[in-house]
Amino acid sequence: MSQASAAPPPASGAAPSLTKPEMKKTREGFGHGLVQLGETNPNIVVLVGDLSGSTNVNFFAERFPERFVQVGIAEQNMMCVAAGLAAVGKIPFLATYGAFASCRAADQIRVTVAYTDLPVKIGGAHGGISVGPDGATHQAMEEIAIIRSIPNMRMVVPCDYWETKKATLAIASDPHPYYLRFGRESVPVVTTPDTPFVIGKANVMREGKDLAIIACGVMVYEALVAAEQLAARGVQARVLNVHTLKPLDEEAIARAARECGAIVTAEEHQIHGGLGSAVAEVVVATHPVPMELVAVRDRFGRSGKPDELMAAFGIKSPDIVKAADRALG
Amino acid sequence: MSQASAAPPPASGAAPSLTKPEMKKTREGFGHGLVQLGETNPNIVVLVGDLSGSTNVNFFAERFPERFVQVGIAEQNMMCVAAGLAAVGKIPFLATYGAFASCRAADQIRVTVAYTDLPVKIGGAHGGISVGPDGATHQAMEEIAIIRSIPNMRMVVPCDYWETKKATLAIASDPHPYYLRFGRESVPVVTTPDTPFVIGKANVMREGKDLAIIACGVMVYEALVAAEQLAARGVQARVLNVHTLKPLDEEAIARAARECGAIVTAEEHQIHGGLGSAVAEVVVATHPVPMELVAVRDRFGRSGKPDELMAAFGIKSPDIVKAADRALG
Amino acid sequence: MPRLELSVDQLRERALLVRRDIVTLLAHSQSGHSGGPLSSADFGTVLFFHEMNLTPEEPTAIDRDLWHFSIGHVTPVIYALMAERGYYPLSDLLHFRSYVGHLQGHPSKHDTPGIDVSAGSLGQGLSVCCGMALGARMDGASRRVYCVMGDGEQQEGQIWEAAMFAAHYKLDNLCAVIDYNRKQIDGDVQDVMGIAPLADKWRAFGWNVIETDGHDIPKIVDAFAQARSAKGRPSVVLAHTVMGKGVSYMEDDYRWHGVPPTKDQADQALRELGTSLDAWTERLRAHVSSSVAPSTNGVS
Amino acid sequence: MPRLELSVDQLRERALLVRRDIVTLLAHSQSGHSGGPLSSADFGTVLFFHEMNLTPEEPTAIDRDLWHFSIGHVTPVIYALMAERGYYPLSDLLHFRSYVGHLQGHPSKHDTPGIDVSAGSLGQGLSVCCGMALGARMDGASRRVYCVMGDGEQQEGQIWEAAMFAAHYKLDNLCAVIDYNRKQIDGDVQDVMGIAPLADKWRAFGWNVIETDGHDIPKIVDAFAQARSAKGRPSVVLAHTVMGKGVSYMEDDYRWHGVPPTKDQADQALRELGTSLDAWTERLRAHVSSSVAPSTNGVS
Ligand SMILES: Cc1ncc(C[n+]2csc(CCOP(=O)(O)OP(=O)(O)O)c2C)c(N)n1
Ligand SMILES: Cc1ncc(C[n+]2csc(CCOP(=O)(O)OP(=O)(O)O)c2C)c(N)n1
Ligand SMILES: [Mg+2]
Ligand SMILES: [Mg+2]
Repeated sequence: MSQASAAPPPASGAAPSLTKPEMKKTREGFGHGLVQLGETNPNIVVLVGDLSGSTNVNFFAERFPERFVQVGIAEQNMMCVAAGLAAVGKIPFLATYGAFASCRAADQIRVTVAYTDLPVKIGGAHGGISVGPDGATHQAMEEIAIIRSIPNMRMVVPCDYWETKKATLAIASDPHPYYLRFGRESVPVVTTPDTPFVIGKANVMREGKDLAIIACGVMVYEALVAAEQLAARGVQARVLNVHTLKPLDEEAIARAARECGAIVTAEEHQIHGGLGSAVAEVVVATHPVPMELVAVRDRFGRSGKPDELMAAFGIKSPDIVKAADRALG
Repeated sequence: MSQASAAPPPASGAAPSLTKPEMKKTREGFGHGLVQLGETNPNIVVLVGDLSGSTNVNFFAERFPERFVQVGIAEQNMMCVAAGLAAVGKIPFLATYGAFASCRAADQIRVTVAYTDLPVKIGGAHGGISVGPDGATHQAMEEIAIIRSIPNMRMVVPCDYWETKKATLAIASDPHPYYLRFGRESVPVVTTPDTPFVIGKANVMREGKDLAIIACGVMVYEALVAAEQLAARGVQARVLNVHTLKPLDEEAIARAARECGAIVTAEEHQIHGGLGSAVAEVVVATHPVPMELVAVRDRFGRSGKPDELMAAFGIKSPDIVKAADRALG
Repeated sequence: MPRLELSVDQLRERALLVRRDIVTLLAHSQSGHSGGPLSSADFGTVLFFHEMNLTPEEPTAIDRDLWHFSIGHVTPVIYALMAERGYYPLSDLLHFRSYVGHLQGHPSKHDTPGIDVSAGSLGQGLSVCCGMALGARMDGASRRVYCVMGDGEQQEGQIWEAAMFAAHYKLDNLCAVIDYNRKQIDGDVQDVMGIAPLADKWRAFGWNVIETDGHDIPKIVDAFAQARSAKGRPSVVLAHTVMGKGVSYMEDDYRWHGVPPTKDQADQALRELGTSLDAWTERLRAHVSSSVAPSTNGVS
Repeated sequence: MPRLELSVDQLRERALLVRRDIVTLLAHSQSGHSGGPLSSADFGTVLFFHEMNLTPEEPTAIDRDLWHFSIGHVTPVIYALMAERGYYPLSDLLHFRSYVGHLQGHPSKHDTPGIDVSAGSLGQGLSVCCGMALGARMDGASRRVYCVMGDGEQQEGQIWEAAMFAAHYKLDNLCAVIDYNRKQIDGDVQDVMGIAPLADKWRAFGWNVIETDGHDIPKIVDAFAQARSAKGRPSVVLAHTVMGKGVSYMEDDYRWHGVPPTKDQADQALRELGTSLDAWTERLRAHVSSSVAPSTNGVS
């Protein structure tokens, strides 16, 4: 089935450039998606915790002030107010930094939102070390572990502007709770407006049978760059964009293990409980093969420039290439 | 090194009975451990969130009222008050139900406790489906995923009364933050007062080379029972008690994979991000072998009797035996 | 019509039935909370049989009033009120907290018809009700929202976030009730973590505060009426109650917060309440269809 | 001696130095918060140079007073105060928020000497200070604990949990200061989520409330003295301030909450403050050892 939602092969002219990629903010994809939803669905409401600009819900606030709810600095309350709105038929999207969405309101997500299975859509901004100068406290890198552990929760980690916008639209029409993770900085655009996006279906961004690089978020770009470099050395790497962390496309992952025989995962998240361990859960249960995890190695982030930090924390394309060599070792 | 801390083989008379096990509460091990600490170390202070009896910190409260801090129903505050006490030289242990310790105060754990790396010791009671009649909201089954994802955090999930008491004593003397998970009901005693306990060193509870059953908490008992049943069929299963979830005894796990060739993990926790995926992370990176995860399959718990629930949720010894058959293919 | 507005005598009678149901269901489950459910029985009865516009036959009717118990542990009173009001047969109460049956230890939307939002973690409910009240206003609906909280629960900071929010958005279609029984698990609320002066706190957070005797039916009826007439701000009713109210050996004793009576204790309690464990168990067992009104036999 | 108790004139001069440092370090980092640091500069200066018993040469001395900024985002003023007080050389300020250097975007214990507890998530700091104050009391120590909070931060429920706790345990060795600049990220605090009447809220939670002009040095000195003399309950100083205070184009404008001035804007600001970007950068760069007192050149 994943084949069905495979991206156009890079051969086609439609494919975005890896060398001079267009740079766009994923959070703007969220903001623009919300405005589009607001136009078509009167039940869409948006809540924010004093972070309208940095989550880009300000776009929605300007267009639909009567459906915009400013909650102030009170993430626990925001999560449950959203649940109450959902309980009376609204489709609430809320936004704050991922560190606070996933941690400050974790109990509210678990009990009120997830156990009740309400269609609350959580927008977690500032995901990953690429947040930059704000430093460790604002660099959310635990959300995948936390959200995956909670029953009924769904989670999407889109890779670029277009995918974030599509994900925002898609999760609105599924009557379950979702966590959508996006970042702060402009990141390379690696999909097109017509790249298929189906919740729960991984996208094959590049074909290959020697190795599979399974990535999500901004790391999909790093994976594609790494695949180029590997190709130059004759290693054909498949790049799988697992934009949906939950429910996971276990079939696509098992197929990657079976057909490629070695896997490297790449994520802008802590190594324990992230994409890598989600993939490992599937691999050991279906087709055990050697795996290397490229992720933040159980360390808090720090201040610095986004690129500088991604390099210092070992999650750039060269790190993926090294991991590939070890996995093929 | 793990060998060093291997338990006496069941052959030895010291070994507790599996058929008529002594039943004791792990939370009492916590309570008794705290009293012992209080007697020897004046810096030990204990905090609770209106749950003195069900966490058994009441033992400490009676003996050392001047070092006991009742915080009321305010888990966020309790976590940070403990951090403040640690910042001025105290060794604070706090207690509440695991669902609230891990979720209600997750942001406080991440930023104030873990990022500062303060010696706050978090006692998470009522871990697992075995909590029983209280139902889903009080059955904590996400703690391993949440705590493992946070840098600087350590985590111990002891298997019985004695191990809980030893763990309580051991974590007090390590100047880092810890999460200690224990349960509500009386559970089988499977270790003795002299069974070695070393933080980060898994205990081999039973030797075997056909298969490894890796378990923590009350599931160690279920694993031992399953191993008996498998032995009756000629399958010699090693039972590894991974009481420390973080730092994980990667060496013992890798050795189990290498020497046994197949692994079953068993935990009273959600399947995503728990012991099973922690073990899978190590297995795929060291020695990929077939694995089966026995855990709660991404479902909320419900009311019922502890045993009834463990059976209904598929985490009793027969489920481990079935998983072993699948793993051995 | 959905707003029953029973007479004071009828309400007293219903409250008695509810207390008997609570004791009986706990005697059978041998697990669960006694103290809070009994202290909440009187204002709970006024809410369900006088104040609120309810549609048990159609639990999700869009014009109904909304209610939510933020203190999820008081399921015995919630379930008794729901059963007496016709959400499901009384016989269901005999399967509280068991693996069979739909009455979970804490309220669960997907198990129990009529529960809108699951609960069990303290401090979250008022925020939920804020969202419901705001949503109702967005829809221009006249429905009201009622939230039941505990006094120990006031120690949760999220309640004060919600209090600020409700006042900021002038949610006058929201009414909170606090079961002010002065007890929580570890003892007296003032000893565990003092919340006094509670009325001053709510006033400083912008709420209309109404204090009442939480066991005086006419006063409770009047308190909710006052709340309904208050415009431009939310109202909170501080219902001064006694933990374990109605059962002599439980009254004002925090040790009854979370434990059920033994069968013998339950029988003694039910005799104080004018019936017996056998008689009342039989009454519950006999009522197997919520479309048939339950008998009120045994009510003195 | 560690409690400097500088004169009012000296404090005014120090506050000016601190404002210049803030603008200069932000001009170089081109990332960080301007508004709150400038509104906190005056009471921050009184705390560091008059009120608190500090031991910069031995940051962990057990008899020192303890301070914690719950508003971790105001690192520019925290770091400037620390540097001026001698915790580390002023030249370190030129590496704010960079991968090299020890001055993280938010306070980090393991990066910056003198920071006791890391921060950055709002609402947690008062609880931390409650623990410090309680621990000090357990030790029979006379040290005091000072907590700086924001006004928007008052929306976090955890603050009210801590407020309840401090009053319950009568922590009179605890003094909180609120930077009441009436602004937060999305605009005016009263528009975003109203916190008024704030003094009433703190009084209802059992605190000794002291209101003061947060830019009037003598009044601030007096406010902290009042707090020190209040026995049996914690004190909170509501410091009425102006966001961006001291830089004409930033004053009272919430859009300066989280952005730094451009180098040109910084130079203009520094000229309003009696120096220039080049001159002040030079002053910072020249100070490479905290054991040598910094020059105060350029102070009018
Ligand atoms: C967040 C959270 N913390 C702790 C608990 C455990 N708990 C359940 S009831 C209760 C006491 C509640 O006191 P109160 O609100 O006065 O209710 P009452 O005892 O009067 O029924 C506690 C601490 C919980 N359910 N949720
Ligand atoms: C828990 C949490 N939520 C949100 C934020 C993001 N944030 C940082 S500062 C701020 C506004 C704080 O307002 P105020 O306390 O008035 O400080 P000021 O803007 O006056 O400096 C927000 C929302 C945060 N750091 N922590
Ligand atoms: Mg109470
Ligand atoms: Mg402010």
